[in-house]
Amino acid sequence: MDLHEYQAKECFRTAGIPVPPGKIARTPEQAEAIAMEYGGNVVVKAQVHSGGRGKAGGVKLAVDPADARKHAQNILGLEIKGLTVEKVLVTPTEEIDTEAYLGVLIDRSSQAPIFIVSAAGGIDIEEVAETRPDEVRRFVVDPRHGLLPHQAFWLADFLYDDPELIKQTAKIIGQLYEAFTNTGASMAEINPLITTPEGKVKAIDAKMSIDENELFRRPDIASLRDTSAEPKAETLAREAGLSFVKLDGEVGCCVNGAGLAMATMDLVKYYGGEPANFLDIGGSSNPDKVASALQIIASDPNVKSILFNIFGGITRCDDVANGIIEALSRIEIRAPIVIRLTGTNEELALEILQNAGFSAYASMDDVVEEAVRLARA
Amino acid sequence: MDLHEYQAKECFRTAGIPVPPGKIARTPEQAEAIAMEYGGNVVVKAQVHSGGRGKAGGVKLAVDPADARKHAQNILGLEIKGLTVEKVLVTPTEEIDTEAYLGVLIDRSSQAPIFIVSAAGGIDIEEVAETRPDEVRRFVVDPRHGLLPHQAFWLADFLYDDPELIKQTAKIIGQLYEAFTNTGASMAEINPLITTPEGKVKAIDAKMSIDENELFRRPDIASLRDTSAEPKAETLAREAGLSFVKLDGEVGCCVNGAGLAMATMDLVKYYGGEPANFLDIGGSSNPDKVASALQIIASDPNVKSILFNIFGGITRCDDVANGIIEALSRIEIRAPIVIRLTGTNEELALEILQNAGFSAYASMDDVVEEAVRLARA
Amino acid sequence: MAIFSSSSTRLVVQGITGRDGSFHTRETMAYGTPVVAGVTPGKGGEIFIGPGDLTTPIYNSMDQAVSETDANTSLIFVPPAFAAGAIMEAAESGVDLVVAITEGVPVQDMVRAHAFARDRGVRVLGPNCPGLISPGKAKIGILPGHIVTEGPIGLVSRSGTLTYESVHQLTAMGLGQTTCVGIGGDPLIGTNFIDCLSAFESDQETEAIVMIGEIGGTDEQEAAEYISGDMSKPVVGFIAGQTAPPGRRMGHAGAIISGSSGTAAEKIKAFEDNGVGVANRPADIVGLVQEVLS
Amino acid sequence: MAIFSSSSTRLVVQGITGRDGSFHTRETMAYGTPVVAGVTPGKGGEIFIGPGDLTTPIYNSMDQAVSETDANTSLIFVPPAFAAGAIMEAAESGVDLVVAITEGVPVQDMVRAHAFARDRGVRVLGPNCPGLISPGKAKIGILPGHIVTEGPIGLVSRSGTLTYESVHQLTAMGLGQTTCVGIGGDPLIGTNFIDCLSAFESDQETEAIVMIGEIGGTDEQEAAEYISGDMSKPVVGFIAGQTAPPGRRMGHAGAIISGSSGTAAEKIKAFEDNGVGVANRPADIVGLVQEVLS
Repeated sequence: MDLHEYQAKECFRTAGIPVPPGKIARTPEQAEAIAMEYGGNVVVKAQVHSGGRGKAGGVKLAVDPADARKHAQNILGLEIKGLTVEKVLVTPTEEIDTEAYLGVLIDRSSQAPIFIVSAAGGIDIEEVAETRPDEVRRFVVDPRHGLLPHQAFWLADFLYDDPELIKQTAKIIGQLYEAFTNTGASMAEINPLITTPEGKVKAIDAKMSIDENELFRRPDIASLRDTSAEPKAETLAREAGLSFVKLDGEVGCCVNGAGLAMATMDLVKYYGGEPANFLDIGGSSNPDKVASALQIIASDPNVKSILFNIFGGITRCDDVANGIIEALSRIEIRAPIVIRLTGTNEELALEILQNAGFSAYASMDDVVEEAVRLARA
Repeated sequence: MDLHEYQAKECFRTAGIPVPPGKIARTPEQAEAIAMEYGGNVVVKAQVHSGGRGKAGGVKLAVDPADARKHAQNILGLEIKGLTVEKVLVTPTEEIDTEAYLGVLIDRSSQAPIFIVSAAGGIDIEEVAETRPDEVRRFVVDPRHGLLPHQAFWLADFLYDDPELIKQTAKIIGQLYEAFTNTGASMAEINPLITTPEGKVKAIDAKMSIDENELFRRPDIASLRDTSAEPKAETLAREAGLSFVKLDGEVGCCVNGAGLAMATMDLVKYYGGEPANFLDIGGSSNPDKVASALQIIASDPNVKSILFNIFGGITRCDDVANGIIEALSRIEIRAPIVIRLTGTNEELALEILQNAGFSAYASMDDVVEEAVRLARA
Repeated sequence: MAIFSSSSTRLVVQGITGRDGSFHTRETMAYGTPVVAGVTPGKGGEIFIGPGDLTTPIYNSMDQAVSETDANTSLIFVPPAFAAGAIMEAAESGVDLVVAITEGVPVQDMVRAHAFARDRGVRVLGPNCPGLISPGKAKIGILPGHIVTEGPIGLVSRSGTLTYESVHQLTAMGLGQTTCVGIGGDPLIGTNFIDCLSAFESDQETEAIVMIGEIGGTDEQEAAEYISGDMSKPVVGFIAGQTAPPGRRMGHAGAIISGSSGTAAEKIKAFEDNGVGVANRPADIVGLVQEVLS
Repeated sequence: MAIFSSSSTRLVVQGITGRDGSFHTRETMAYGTPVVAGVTPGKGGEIFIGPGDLTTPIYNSMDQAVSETDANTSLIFVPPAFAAGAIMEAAESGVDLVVAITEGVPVQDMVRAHAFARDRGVRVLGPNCPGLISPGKAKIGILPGHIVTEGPIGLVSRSGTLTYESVHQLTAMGLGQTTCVGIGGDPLIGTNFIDCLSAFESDQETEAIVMIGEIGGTDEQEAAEYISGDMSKPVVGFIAGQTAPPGRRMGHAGAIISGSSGTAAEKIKAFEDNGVGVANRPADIVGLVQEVLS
């Protein structure tokens, strides 16, 4: 779960990291009032789960409160990579001497937290890593010993020469690690970490992703989820316990298992169609879940056909078939539905489906090909 | 630094360990009032840094407040292994089903915390370990991973069969480890850990030793030191930055270095004397420190002679000689003083001492023999 | 022969009395794998009733279970909050292999659990994996016994249902399996592709291997290099997620393209660059296998 | 020859600008041991002025110091609060030996630091130790250079001044030393008696060993068994603290009799039971050494 900049900054503040003050505005008037409070020179920043805010016009410097109001007016409601800006962060402008990058995330290959630091901050770190690898230092934390003070110092020492800046930064690195572990984050990033002409080190942007699997035991962090910042269908899917990702195609997919769901999407493409979504209903044959899935897929106006691809391993296919039939009896679906069910009790399932008037297929290729044909028809 | 039972119980409470209530009385009247508050059935327990309180009559059950008063009267002022009882803990009597032992300390050979548990509690664990080793389980904590929940469970499972008691005890084991690490303890012990007829697990006695080296960064714990519970000379020595242990002999010893100080005491014994103390003045030739050392030794009425044994390695012997002379010019010492100084600038030092009228020896054996002779004279 | 399991597998199930745990324990017992113990704290002394007249004793801890029954493999069904703890308990109990089925284990918990298991040299499979099955020999996990059959193919996959799909097709064409291993869909997994490939390479009965990857991470790329550098047996690959958008988690916590890294295209290219045949769709896997076997 | 040090020792001093650090660094340089670097965070770039015209560069971190100067041994004088951290920094920097002089390091800090150093296979001597000196070759620590002389005796001790006392007597009787090692008086020390005994056993120039123990712990008992089981060279022992009362810390944090364990009597008995000669008093050490050498 991604946090907004202002939420991540609050986590950083709790850990002691120096972060400039800031307040959230939902209207231009609020932005103006906040700018007034901060003396006029402020930055107005779109709060949206997407990179490239700056390029999209989502970050603007204001010289006075009226200017802040004007910028907020432009940014609120702006669409950035498909997401509408509902909130802006208004924060005093900082004088900047240097910009660095400081991040920590869970590294898959070392199975441990890894720090990434670079004196080339304020820009895309992946790009820096590719074009100027010498300017990036990586450090894997041994999870058995945690981040040790000298390791934080070594990393800080890679960024600056001034002992005073190194000292402040080593402390911030320790605090960032603390924020990372205390929130169950999978990623925490300060970009840029700035130095000011007065010799202070500060975090003026903040990004954090929290591991979804942590949220059950961290209600305070779970409550930070901003459902207004994601497609409505995804909110509904999560509430129904479904894995769902909205896409732009016309073939709705309802599959059990994440791997099979991805392979089904790929096969839609293989047969010349475009998948409308990723959806994993899990191992369940629960009609409520099937009904929610169907409703979510059908509510997408782009969807022209819907396919089920179910491989009954542990789950019995006849149970799933009954679940589908019952779900369809509850809700009305405009788009044609084609179903493939195979595995345990397959024959029984196909009989149930055919009796209910549905096309029923035994092969994944057949059902996908038919779904694409129907969508293109 | 040893904590009193009531202080250790406070640390345990902070960590969440179930500990019965209790209050400190310094007078029989206070003990009576506290007993009243707890309904009459209480235990009155001497708060003194010494084992074997029970055998020495320092722990008594009272059936009513008057009884508590009477017991407090007897216990307050009692001498237990040379220490006078100044305070008693008054705590409600608990009904006891079983008594177990639960302790954790720093293990020298594994260089890690080690848990020791036994279902045979309420008695000396060393004795249990010797006579019934099968009833004792040891578990070394891997400091890199900390104490893990299943390890606490395994230990608890060694103590009890009842799942409910195991669950409570596993939690207490985790909390004891937390109290141990959070206070920088070198030892934390619950003996006995009891079970009640209602199926509750509680700590009814508590012992903790805090690593002296931790105290500089834990002022809250350092403030728990009870100087009334130790010989006055030791308080003075600590304040003067000296390592000092009072003994019962008649030869006062003033030595630089702990190993040499012990060897000097042993040599006193070898020549037929008894050392009056262990005292390490460290590498310093600071006259203030030497003066404090002399004053502390001389204040012991048993002391019949005082010996200095100084090996100047890094320290220059002439510096030390000057320090001794200056210290002696400030305070008056009744007992005869003999001095051995060797090492760096030895000749210079011997000259300084002889000029000041002191016997000066180059050999450790000679000075000790003479000090013993003087003490026996 | 088979990998990570054999007829001497002696299974202990952690969380045997839970809904999933009890169901799959019965399936496992029915398949003929000896389940010598179950563990549920607080239920020690009870008896688990399996299919037919099979039963298995329940213990309070892995410590007891292993010392009483000489179990050598653990299968974990405990809830996410306690799963990492259960893996560490298993790793310390003396078993050689820990198979963690539980989905949704916090990733920072797994950082600790993997470090602990590594320190003890204990193999972990998963978490969030379907486990493994060696047809006719041992079933450790939730892969259904009736879709597999004995034969010369080793199969390793990050996905459960995609494994069913592929095994189903292999079995239908008469291509039986030595062992099918689901390594799991989480970002931090114990046993990885290379571990399995290397085991299959050493397994005398395995003649060819099917490897099913997906988007996220670089395990498939490293496996491709390993195949070309260290393996003599043929491998057929498949990668799911060609149409997955970047930055979105596709069900599995590990199935996510980070920035421009971990894409299906990248992985397919790694296979091709290292001479590994890649199936365009699941249905092509069988054909490629037949090709490499002939 | 010598143990744990040689003419190729390249020393870095952590805490070189402190009061004790700077004093002993000068002594060390004057003895001829190459001090190739100093470390004091925040003072990187400055130059440490040694005796004569000797100087050494100061770095901000051990990382830099070791990579710039190829130092292979670290000597630590930083204050107790930071000493464990300095040991871990040294252990990670690539040096082979870390000698920690600092007294008063919290024992729970040392639990962590020793675990960290063990994981990296780095030898730690101390903390709270005087270090070591190999007469004519290397001085790493605070043992005074003028009381030692070259010769065939290896000496290992838990105590500083008692080492002086013994070395002084050995030197006076013409018995020079290969290496004198002070392993330190703390309860948790890195290099212990057995490590030193085993190194002396392998050292070609060492002909006999003096081992000076004291009350507390069981290191001397284990060493006694090691001597009788694994050593060919003669060892003379001495134990301080025969008159120490139980339960009281005798200066050294490690010199404490716990219950009935760690007494001098116990240790002397262990020596005698294993055929190791024990001196009754320091003055008897030389005689016993002369005896075993003849």
